[in-house]
Amino acid sequence: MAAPFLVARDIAKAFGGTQALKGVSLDIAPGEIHGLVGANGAGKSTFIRILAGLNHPDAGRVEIDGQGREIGTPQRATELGMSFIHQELAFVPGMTVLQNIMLGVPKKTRFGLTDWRAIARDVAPIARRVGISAPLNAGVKGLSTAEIWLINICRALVRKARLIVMDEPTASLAASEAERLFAIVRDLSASGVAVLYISHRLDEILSLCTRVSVFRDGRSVAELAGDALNRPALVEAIVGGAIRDVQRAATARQRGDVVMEAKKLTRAPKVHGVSLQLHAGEVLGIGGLVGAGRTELARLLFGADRPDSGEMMLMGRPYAPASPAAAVQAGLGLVPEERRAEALFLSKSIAFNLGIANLDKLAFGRYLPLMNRRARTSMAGEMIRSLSIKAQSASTPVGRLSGGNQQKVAIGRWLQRIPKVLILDEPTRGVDIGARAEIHRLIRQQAEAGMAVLVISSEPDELPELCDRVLVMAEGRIVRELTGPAVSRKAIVEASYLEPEAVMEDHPA
Amino acid sequence: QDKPLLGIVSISATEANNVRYIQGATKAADEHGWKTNVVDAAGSADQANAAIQNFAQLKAHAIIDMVFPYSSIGAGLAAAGDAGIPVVTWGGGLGSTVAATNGSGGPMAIPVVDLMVEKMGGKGSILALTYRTGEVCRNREVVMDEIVAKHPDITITKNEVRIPGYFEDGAQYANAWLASHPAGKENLAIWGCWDDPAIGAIGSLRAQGRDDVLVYGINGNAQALENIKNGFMTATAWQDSFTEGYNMVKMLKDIKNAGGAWQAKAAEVPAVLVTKETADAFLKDHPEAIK
Amino acid sequence: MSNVAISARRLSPGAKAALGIFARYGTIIGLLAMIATFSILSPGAFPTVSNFTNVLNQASLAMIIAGGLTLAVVVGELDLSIGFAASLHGILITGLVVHDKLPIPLAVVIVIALGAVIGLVNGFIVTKVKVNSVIATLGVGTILTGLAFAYSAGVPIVAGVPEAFLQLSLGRWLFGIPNNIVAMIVVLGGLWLLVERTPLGQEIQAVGGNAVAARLAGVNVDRIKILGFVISGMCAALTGILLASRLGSGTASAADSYLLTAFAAVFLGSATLRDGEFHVLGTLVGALIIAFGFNGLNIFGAPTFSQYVLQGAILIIAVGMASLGRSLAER
Amino acid sequence: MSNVAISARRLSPGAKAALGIFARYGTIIGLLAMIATFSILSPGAFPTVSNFTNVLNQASLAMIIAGGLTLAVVVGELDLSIGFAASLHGILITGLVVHDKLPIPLAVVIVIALGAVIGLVNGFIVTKVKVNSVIATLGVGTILTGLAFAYSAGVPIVAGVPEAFLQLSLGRWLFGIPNNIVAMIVVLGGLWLLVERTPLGQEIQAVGGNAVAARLAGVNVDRIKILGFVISGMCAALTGILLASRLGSGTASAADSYLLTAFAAVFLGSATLRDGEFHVLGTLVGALIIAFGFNGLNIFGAPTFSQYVLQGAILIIAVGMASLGRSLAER
Ligand SMILES: Nc1ncnc2c1ncn2[C@@H]1O[C@H](COP(=O)(O)OP(=O)(O)OP(=O)(O)O)[C@@H](O)[C@H]1O
Ligand SMILES: Nc1ncnc2c1ncn2[C@@H]1O[C@H](COP(=O)(O)OP(=O)(O)OP(=O)(O)O)[C@@H](O)[C@H]1O
Ligand SMILES: [Mg+2]
Ligand SMILES: [Mg+2]
Repeated sequence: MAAPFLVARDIAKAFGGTQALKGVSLDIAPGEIHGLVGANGAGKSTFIRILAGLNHPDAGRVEIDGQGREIGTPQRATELGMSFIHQELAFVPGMTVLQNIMLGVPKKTRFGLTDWRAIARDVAPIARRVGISAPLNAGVKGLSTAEIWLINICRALVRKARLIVMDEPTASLAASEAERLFAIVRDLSASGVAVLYISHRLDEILSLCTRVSVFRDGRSVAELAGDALNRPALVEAIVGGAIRDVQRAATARQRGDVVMEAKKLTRAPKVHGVSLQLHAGEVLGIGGLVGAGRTELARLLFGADRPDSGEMMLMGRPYAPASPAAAVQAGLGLVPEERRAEALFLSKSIAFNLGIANLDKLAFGRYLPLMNRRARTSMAGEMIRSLSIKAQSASTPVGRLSGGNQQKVAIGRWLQRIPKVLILDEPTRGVDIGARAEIHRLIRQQAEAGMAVLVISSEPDELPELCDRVLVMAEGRIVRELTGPAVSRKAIVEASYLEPEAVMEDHPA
Repeated sequence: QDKPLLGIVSISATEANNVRYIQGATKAADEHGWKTNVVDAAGSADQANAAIQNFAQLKAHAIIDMVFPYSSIGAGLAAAGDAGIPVVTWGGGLGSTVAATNGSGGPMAIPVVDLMVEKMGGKGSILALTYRTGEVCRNREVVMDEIVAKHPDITITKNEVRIPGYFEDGAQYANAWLASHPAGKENLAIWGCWDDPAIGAIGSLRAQGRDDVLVYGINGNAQALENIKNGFMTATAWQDSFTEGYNMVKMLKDIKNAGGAWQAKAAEVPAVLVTKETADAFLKDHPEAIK
Repeated sequence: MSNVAISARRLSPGAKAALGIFARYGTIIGLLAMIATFSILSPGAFPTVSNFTNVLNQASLAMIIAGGLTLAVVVGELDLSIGFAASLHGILITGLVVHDKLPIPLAVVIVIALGAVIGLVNGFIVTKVKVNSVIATLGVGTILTGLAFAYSAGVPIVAGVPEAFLQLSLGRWLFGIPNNIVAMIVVLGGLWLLVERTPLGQEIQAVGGNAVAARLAGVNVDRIKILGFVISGMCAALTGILLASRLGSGTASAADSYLLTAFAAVFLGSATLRDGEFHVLGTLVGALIIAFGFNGLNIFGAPTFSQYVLQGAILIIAVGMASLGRSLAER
Repeated sequence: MSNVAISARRLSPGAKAALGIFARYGTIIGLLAMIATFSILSPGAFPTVSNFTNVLNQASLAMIIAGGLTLAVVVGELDLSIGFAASLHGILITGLVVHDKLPIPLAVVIVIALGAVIGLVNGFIVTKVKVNSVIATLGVGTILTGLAFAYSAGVPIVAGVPEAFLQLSLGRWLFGIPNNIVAMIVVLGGLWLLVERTPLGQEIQAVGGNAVAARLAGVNVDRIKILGFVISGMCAALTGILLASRLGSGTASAADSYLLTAFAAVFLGSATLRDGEFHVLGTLVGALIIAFGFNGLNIFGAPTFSQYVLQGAILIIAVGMASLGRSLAER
């Protein structure tokens, strides 16, 4: 193998009392696709942030091209030939696609002014190569997460980076988009660019990577390559033992009465005439491609947006929530898609974040409107245990948790409230395999206790694992309903590509 | 063409003394058959210049500048000069192209400071609340310095108040000064270069229950007169702003008539010293002073 | 600076813990250090019960208005109308008591209710008409100045202010504690309880922390923001009332300068205990730093110009200690 | 309100487009409507070339300082020191010209360099010591007030101001355009080019749009923020110089009140064209609204109290139109 581009040795890093990294080592050769896996909170993102110059290690050394380097700032990291696509996507909302691609990149000028025309000429082929379909001068505001990923990748290519680090790139991509990403990654590798690839999806890791490092509790515990690189070995290394496989409920359970119903719900331009029924005790999945309008649908059901037309019923009564507050009052809960922006109070404690939707349970009483802080702490403690949230205590600010653990807090809020209807938008995005099984188990448990659950997921395997019934959406319409044994990865993917016009008549869901 | 316009630019159209001057000016203007237009520059010299320029645009008959020193309305004076409009000042001094002035603050301070020094028996400590940015206040401070300099046994602590914020500043400076000047050791006095900071200080005195400190103000605004009646303030010099405003506008007619032949001049209205002893008599003569 | 950073990175855990203490308690340490310094510099006059009482008494009004402002900023908005509003309230209460001869308690209730209405208007313009709070409250403040002027024609209301009204602010409570201090403790204590210890307070904090997330968690964001403005308006009214009582008159623009003082206190406070978050306790500490700084410098008798310089320096140093401690400890 | 919302949802595309125009151009429409109203109310005096030149001339200084402030807020910080700084600069330039007899161009360069240094200090305290910009710039502003006082002992520098210095501000350029207007156009034009059309401007916008993203993309966020403060400081210096020339004297606190005017202009401007983003063009529109509002009300001769009320209302309505249009169009 060629001399490594990057070598990291015995990197350690503590935040306050938490020892995020206790000593990890890793090296990457030019052109290599190097996998990095580990449970939530294992320290992957922290390691990446150190390489990116965002955090400073307490100990250890980093070599690039065999030379010891101090990466003090993100600029330095860029100069050293590294480019990063961080777990929490970063872009400037007010800017265009092209401006975002060129963020922090030296630009061509004419008479001191930015020569956007020349820049666009240079960038256009690269943008085409990574598959950006939006016009370069369009604003990024309405773009999907996937497209923003592509913008970040495009930036790395424009910079001619020698190492591109991707922290959970497929967490928010649909299967087809993920496939295109894999093609780009292989392409990059072939042209000599090294890729450090972090993911919780082991299939991806196995098909892409030639070598995989495993972190556990802040240490490197394994480096697998060649024959040693297989699924059981990875799982073993990640969790330090075998894992209970997720079991699909063998028998279709009794489903209860219709709890919620939507009739011809429309909100231009994303949702068109969606009708659905949701029963007590069932887990209903909504599949489809990213951009199919599922998030928009969830927002309509939850009162976050108002429909142009159509009706909703809840428990047999007309239901037209004027706001999420009204929806929550009526018995709904929503775990939104973007946890940091839409669900969490990052500077506040775990207990605060869990308690915010359960305030009625936390008051001493109607006539003593003070908060029972002990109750809040103990409720939070329970949730931390039952979701195995990795945190020092219930008073740790949520912003300090790893991505997956943040997701667990966002879900835990509603598991504590036990609403009649719970809508989960991408519930296991960024969650490690162990925790994912745990979250699935909890969802099913709630359903068994009578809750009606609606799950949106872009991950092909998730809905078959979890759901009793699946509706597939395409271009804002429901194009297919799959029930019982018909629910499979293949059927969902197939239906996702249906032309809505063709199926509207014969599939009145 | 409708009635001739009298433009008035005030540093603070909500300040009591300004208001009385404006009332006097308006009365005289009514008698002339002029209409008045008041602009509040809210303490900003730049706004004052803008307002004077605006009046020049309007071809006003005459413009009164209230309290902004002639030195800080250069651009306004230039615009008015170009348009041939006379500008007079109240407390802004005589200079540049200013046609007339009154309300010069300095001399008003003399009787008050004399009384203060006399009551102190020539020794003790004074807290002086000053505001040097204002021409009027600065002149009064100079007057006080001259008089007090003759009494080496008097020590002065000077503190600058801010506008806005003079009540609060007066109170806080008084608090701090009182802490290091306990009762019963020496003769104490607080002097405000106008009434309001002194009134802020009175708040502190009363909150602390200190009645050993004599307080002096200048201007004789309604609040100060009320405090004198109640025994919280020892003396103030009542500036007859209403008459000043009235007389000034009366004189403006002469200025207009004289045209280029006018000789710039100061036309002061003497101030009246008011103390607890004279308060009742004074108020009988000038019931308007407290309305 | 980057040298500091590099050396701090290799700090021992002990040093990091010490820095952590600075991060949390930096402003409080600053306050105590300042008090200690002035006590040494002016041992006779500064560290006395009566001086401390006087400083607190004087600062109470600013603390009350700053406490109200804290609620507005906690919900993520600015309220620039408070100073102007307090000036109007001062004139109004004097007018109600002197001209309209209303009983004092009734007048107080009316004025505080008006404060709530002004807050409601601010809140409505911000949440429903969706005007940025800087412009909305500046606009409302300007309008209030006009109204104050219209009510009083610019002439202070002075004559015939009853002694009982003056006693609102000048009076003393049990153990001789001045009423102002009692009012301040009641108001700030109440606000602290509300924000930190009630379910409603959780919603208030949530709206300030992340309004989008709060909305999706079922919080009625607009209502909470309006509440923040209403409380801010009510506190401004109380400050206006107490100021009029202290001055014995209702004077236009008498309270305008509280705006800047309140802002300084609130933002100073945001560096206390929690990183960059606004909270009632922090505002209290901020207001104390400003009040004792002013008083101490004055008693020491520093010349005017150096008082300004030192006041500015105190602000920066008090926050700087906390912030530097935090960023070094967390690197 | 929710009724409005629901009905808006049923609006025809044409109505939506109209609302969209309001959203983008609301403040500009407001400005034009205001100018039209005053032209009707005071047909003789208001809508004349000389009055408009006059208004622009008056507003130029506020526009320059507001333009600088725009850069500070574009990078996501507040600069409360500008008014105090401009006051100091005014005293200083007068002192340099009158007492030290420096040639005027040299004095101007020195003072503008000092403005840059003050910006540097602000930027350093905010980015490196990590003090919140409200406190940092308020602290620095207070210190500057002290320095102004120390330099002049609070007494305005008046005597002996040379005519050439007065001509800086009073003079006229080609075609009789006042120098102030020329300076304003040059400064705002330059700032607009910088922010909107240069690579550096991209970084400036990125830092303001999402500082975290900019940092991750390798933009030196601290340097850009410092740059914003430096430009803000330099514009404050220029305003201070022109003000001293206009007043014909160096006076402590003469420019303090620009702070509020500049803020109003900048925040008004943020509702222009782009939703809630700060930009140079918007600030220009905001400053024009304020200047024409003041002038029009003056010329119309509205009573003092109603001038306040109307000024406040103009602020709210100008932004309110844009904001309501936007939220209805986007529902
Ligand atoms: N700023 C911080 N302050 C305190 N603790 C932190 C901070 N950042 C990370 N941590 C802690 O460091 C540990 C490692 O977190 P990291 O984000 O690196 O995990 P990860 O492997 O990326 O997890 P995930 O798969 O969930 O993204 C976690 O326990 C986390 O709580
Ligand atoms: N109200 C909104 N404001 C901003 N962005 C939104 C909003 N609603 C949806 N989006 C974003 O627009 C993109 C497309 O959303 P849409 O609801 O159409 O697709 P989806 O089927 O929910 O896709 P996904 O698989 O990402 O959930 C998503 O990235 C989503 O985050
Ligand atoms: Mg991570
Ligand atoms: Mg979605």
